[in-house]
Amino acid sequence: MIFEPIQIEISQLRCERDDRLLFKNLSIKLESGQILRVAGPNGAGKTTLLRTLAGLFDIQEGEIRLNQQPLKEYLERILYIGHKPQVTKDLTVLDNLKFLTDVDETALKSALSAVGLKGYHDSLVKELSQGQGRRCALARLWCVDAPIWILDEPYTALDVDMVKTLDARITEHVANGGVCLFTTHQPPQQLDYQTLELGHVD
Amino acid sequence: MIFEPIQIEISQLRCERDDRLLFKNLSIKLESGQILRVAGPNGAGKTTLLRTLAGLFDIQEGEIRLNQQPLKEYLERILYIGHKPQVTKDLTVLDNLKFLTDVDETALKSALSAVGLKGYHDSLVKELSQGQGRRCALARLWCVDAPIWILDEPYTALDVDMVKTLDARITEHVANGGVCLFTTHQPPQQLDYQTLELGHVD
Amino acid sequence: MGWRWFHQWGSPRLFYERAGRWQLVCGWLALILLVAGSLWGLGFAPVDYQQGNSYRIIYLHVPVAFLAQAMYAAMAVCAVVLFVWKMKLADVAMQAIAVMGFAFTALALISGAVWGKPTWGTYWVWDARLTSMLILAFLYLGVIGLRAAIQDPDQAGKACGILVLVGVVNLPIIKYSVEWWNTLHQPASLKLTEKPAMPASMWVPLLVNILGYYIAAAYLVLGSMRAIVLERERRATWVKELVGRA
Amino acid sequence: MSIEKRMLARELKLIAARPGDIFKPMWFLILVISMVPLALAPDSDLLAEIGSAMIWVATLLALLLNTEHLFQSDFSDGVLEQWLFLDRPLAWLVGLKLVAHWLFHVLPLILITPIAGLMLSVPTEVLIALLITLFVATPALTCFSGLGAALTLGSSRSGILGVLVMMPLFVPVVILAAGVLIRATDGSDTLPLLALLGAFSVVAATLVPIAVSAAIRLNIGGSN
Amino acid sequence: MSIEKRMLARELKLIAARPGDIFKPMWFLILVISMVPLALAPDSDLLAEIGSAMIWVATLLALLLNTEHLFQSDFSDGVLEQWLFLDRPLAWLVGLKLVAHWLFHVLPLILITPIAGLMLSVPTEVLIALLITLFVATPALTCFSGLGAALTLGSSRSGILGVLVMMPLFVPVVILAAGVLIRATDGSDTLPLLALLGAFSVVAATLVPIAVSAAIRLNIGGSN
Amino acid sequence: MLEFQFASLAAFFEMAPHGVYVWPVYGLGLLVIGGLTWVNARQHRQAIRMVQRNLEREETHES
Ligand code: HEM
Ligand SMILES: Nc1ncnc2c1ncn2[C@@H]1O[C@H](COP(=O)(O)OP(=O)(O)OP(=O)(O)O)[C@@H](O)[C@H]1O
Ligand SMILES: Nc1ncnc2c1ncn2[C@@H]1O[C@H](COP(=O)(O)OP(=O)(O)OP(=O)(O)O)[C@@H](O)[C@H]1O
Ligand SMILES: [Mg+2]
Ligand SMILES: [Mg+2]
Repeated sequence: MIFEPIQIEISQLRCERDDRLLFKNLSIKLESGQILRVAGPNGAGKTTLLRTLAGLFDIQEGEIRLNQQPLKEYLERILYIGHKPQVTKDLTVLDNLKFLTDVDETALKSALSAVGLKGYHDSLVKELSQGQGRRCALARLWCVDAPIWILDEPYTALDVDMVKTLDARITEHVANGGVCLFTTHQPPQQLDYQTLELGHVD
Repeated sequence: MIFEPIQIEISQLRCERDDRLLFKNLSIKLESGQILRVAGPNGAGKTTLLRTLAGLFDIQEGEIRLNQQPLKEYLERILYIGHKPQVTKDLTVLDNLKFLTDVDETALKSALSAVGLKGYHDSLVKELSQGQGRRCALARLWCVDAPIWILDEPYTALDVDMVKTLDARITEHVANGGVCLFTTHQPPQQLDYQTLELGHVD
Repeated sequence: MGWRWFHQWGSPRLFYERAGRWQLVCGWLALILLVAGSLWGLGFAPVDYQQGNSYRIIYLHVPVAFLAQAMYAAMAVCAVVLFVWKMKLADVAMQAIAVMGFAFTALALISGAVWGKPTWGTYWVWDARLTSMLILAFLYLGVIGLRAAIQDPDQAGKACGILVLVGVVNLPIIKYSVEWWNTLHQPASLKLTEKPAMPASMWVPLLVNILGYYIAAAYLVLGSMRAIVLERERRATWVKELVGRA
Repeated sequence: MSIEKRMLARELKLIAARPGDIFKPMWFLILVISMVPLALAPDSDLLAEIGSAMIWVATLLALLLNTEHLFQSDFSDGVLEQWLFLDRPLAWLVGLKLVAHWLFHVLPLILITPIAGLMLSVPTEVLIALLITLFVATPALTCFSGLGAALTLGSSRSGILGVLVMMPLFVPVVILAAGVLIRATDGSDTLPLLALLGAFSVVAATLVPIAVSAAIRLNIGGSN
Repeated sequence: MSIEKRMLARELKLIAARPGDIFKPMWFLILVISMVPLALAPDSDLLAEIGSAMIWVATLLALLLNTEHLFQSDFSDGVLEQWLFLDRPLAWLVGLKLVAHWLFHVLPLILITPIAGLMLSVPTEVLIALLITLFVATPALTCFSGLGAALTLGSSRSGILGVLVMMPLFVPVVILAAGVLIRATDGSDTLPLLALLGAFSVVAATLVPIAVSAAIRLNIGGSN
Repeated sequence: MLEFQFASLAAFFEMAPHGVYVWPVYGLGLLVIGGLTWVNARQHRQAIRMVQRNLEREETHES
């Protein structure tokens, strides 16, 4: 599907945690079709920034607007996948997806085969390996149609093949008019992205 | 410090999980100064193999010997760092290290500055970012003198600088006569290692 | 011959085949004994002069109560075999016995409680024997619950083994202390009094039924074990061949 | 499927995956109840006298302990924060979760109390009153303990904060319930007290989910 | 520093980091005890009669519930598996942990019981007997509930399963303690029973850590 | 010794005055043993069906 045009405007964002200034005067504009990689050393505030953008962390100073509207009104257009597993260990792979997405089972199954979990839909998540668990969480990228993706270290624990698959999916998503923000410490080769460097406040 | 010569001998190891054959007829020999990278796609059994070598997972078939002795006798010579955080969230960085290592505070502090957590020794681990938490767990590599290192995806969540630091430390360790086994999905550039590919059983 | 025979029982395939035959024998034998014993007890044994016809519950209650205790002991034996000889089949037996044992314990409790209504006028009193039976039921429940909570069968088996062993060491202490507790208070309530010696016409059918219930328990345990073995060995070639042939 | 249905379906699947979850509080109740005569005396008159009160306290405990971690695993798995992206108000989702919890976890607990009553030889009419009070009071208790659970989400091993906040709220419920039981023993009219209890439950069920959702939001904001 | 000292130091630091951990069981005890008169009639004769038994049961529960997660967070953080690499037998480390737990978490609980006793107007001499029985019996209780905690480590939401599994094993302890309390009320000799209780504790303290360490090993083997 | 103790079959089923206690207990006993037999059989059937399904899946995989 093709998304309507989106505009994300971050202006003069500033954040402190534990008395450490993480960023200030942060202003960016993002539009449909763009990919933004948030980079920076450990503890620079990447996760904090992404969570702020997803509405999970309160804005301390500054403003975030989506299509000129305040963020709060747009939360259901956001797909956020963070550090945490985002899946319930005691449920099967399929049941996990069923709860968080509103598509039918065939779509879910095709999403699962896209992430290489084909024969696993009946396995409990706790019986999966680390990377397989991440794949299960990422499967939502194949079956939810939120235009704004916010992915915190999506490549963690993924093998080379899966990294490629994910890159392809992100490319497809922004080609459809979506936006993608992500962090990672290994610059992906296949993507065409802008970079925002954090961690250089004085 | 320089370690005594070590020899790890794995013979005819075989493992099944959940009725899936992970590996069989696995035989390797490792000696002081060698680095082994266990590679393979998600779910191949890398973690399972490393945990078996660390004595955390029971050998189903085959044998593992350290200097001709059964593994159980050598556990205190092993330093294992796995998927899990290996740190207690409610304790400070320093207190976490103090419990698992037996060195004095100055050594601990220098280990902490080696991993870039200099000003953080009094922070609670739960107040750290993902990568900083990993750094805290890895700090033990700088202050424990176990000859055998078993590291499961040590590069996860680390930034580029820290990856370099870690590589340097591993090189130093094997130069001193240690052995290092690790897994990762991103082949490290700075290391001189052998690779064991899992995930190709018939 | 002895050891070889023992080890052959340890092989799942041989067990599955042999147990099938044994199960059949046990099933029919139990059926005959139970029908005979129960009819005898219900219709032909003389009426108890004190309790009237309500005493006929004894032909179910007592065998089942015996079994409830015996099966816990059997489970403990299995736990020892599991830890000493690492015999997987012992774990299978433990799993089967836990469920059957709980069923029989519940049956003993319920039949006793129902019997209590006409004899004591109440379903439940905190009598020593009743109390320790209740605790036995909880012990069984613990084993069943623990197994259900752990995914991996091997791991669950070992955890249950530890629990059963700790439980069986405690069981005599529990029984003793409950008895002591009961006498300590000298409750006004009734107790299972020492019965006068039964005439043979009463105890012979009881004996028949006791035998019948024991064999029925063997039948049930073997049946359950066969199913569990099949489930656990579902990837083994012998199971595939067996099913493929069928 | 609507979110409401998916939520219910998920709850059912969780129960199917861990059937123990339903039985554990019941089992706990019966165990605690059978400890009472062991610690006291097997004297059925004394037991009958204190029986209904014991059952009330034990049920309260079982409920509290079962609700204490209501949101914990979803929180630490990061599933709870996904609720914020669903197009329903958080308070509504929380309300649903509480209703599902009451249905699948509290109701079975209530239904087992007659057996506990039998064990302590509680007279039948008191037992019936007990059942009714539990029906009427548990919605309030569930809501409040859910609030306790939400408040303590952030602290890794939940401290006392949530629990301290909840304690005064349980007192009126327990007192009212005790009043009903005493009147039932006397044979006098229990309706006014039950109505009060019911009103308490209704108010709790409408207002507490809002507080719970605020508490959840708060804790999500502090986590990474 | 030796491992023993480090273990103790860590325990102290954990307490300093989460002081709530110490107060939670105490609070629980007081809550349960204050619910009893509320749920019952405020008739002080009856209360005094059942008081010491109630306190025993409530303390037992508080201890059980507090010990239930003894190893949980260390297990899921992966710290527990590091114990296997220390050059001490696991059973010894487990024993240490249990001792530390008793000292820092069970002892405060015991010391609060006199207040609970005052609330239920338990006579002083019975209160003293109560304190002594708790001192003598809690080591056994701690060990067994530690075993419950260890056995259920592997199952992700085990809830109170460990408690449920272990509770029947506490019957002898509860009964013996009740015996001591009754004799203390009568004024007769309590020493033989206390000796029995003590023996039970000693045996438990020497043997149970081995079972606990086996259970821990088992569960580490199954995790990733 | 083997003498039927009741005047009629009706009296046997009434078992005055304790039929209401005795018969349900025996009924429950029958139910438990029968039920367990049924549960075992079902578990056995299910295990076989699972193996069959796996076999079929393997065959389709190979071809
Ligand atoms: C819930 C209630 C009851 C329970 C849990 C219970 C439990 C038991 C147990 C465990 C035994 C076997 C004792 C042994 O191993 O020596 C037993 C035997 C027996 N029970 Fe019950 N019982 C209950 C109620 C009753 C009642 C109400 C009666 C009759 C008034 C009764 C009569 C007997 C008799 C006659 C025996 C055989 C005694 C012997 O062989 O020593 N029981 N019961
Ligand atoms: N607790 C478990 N119970 C049952 N099966 C498991 C469990 N953990 C892992 N497995 C299975 O064992 C296989 C190997 O898992 P393992 O964690 O060793 O993989 P891995 O090579 O480390 O993968 P990754 O790259 O994703 O970390 C997987 O197929 C997984 O499904
Ligand atoms: N829960 C918290 N409480 C207080 N401070 C925190 C908390 N979480 C993170 N911080 C601090 O905020 C800073 C930024 O953390 P954040 O998680 O955003 O970093 P990051 O850029 O994502 O790092 P990484 O690459 O390691 O994931 C860190 O310095 C950390 O110490
Ligand atoms: Mg981060
Ligand atoms: Mg892995």
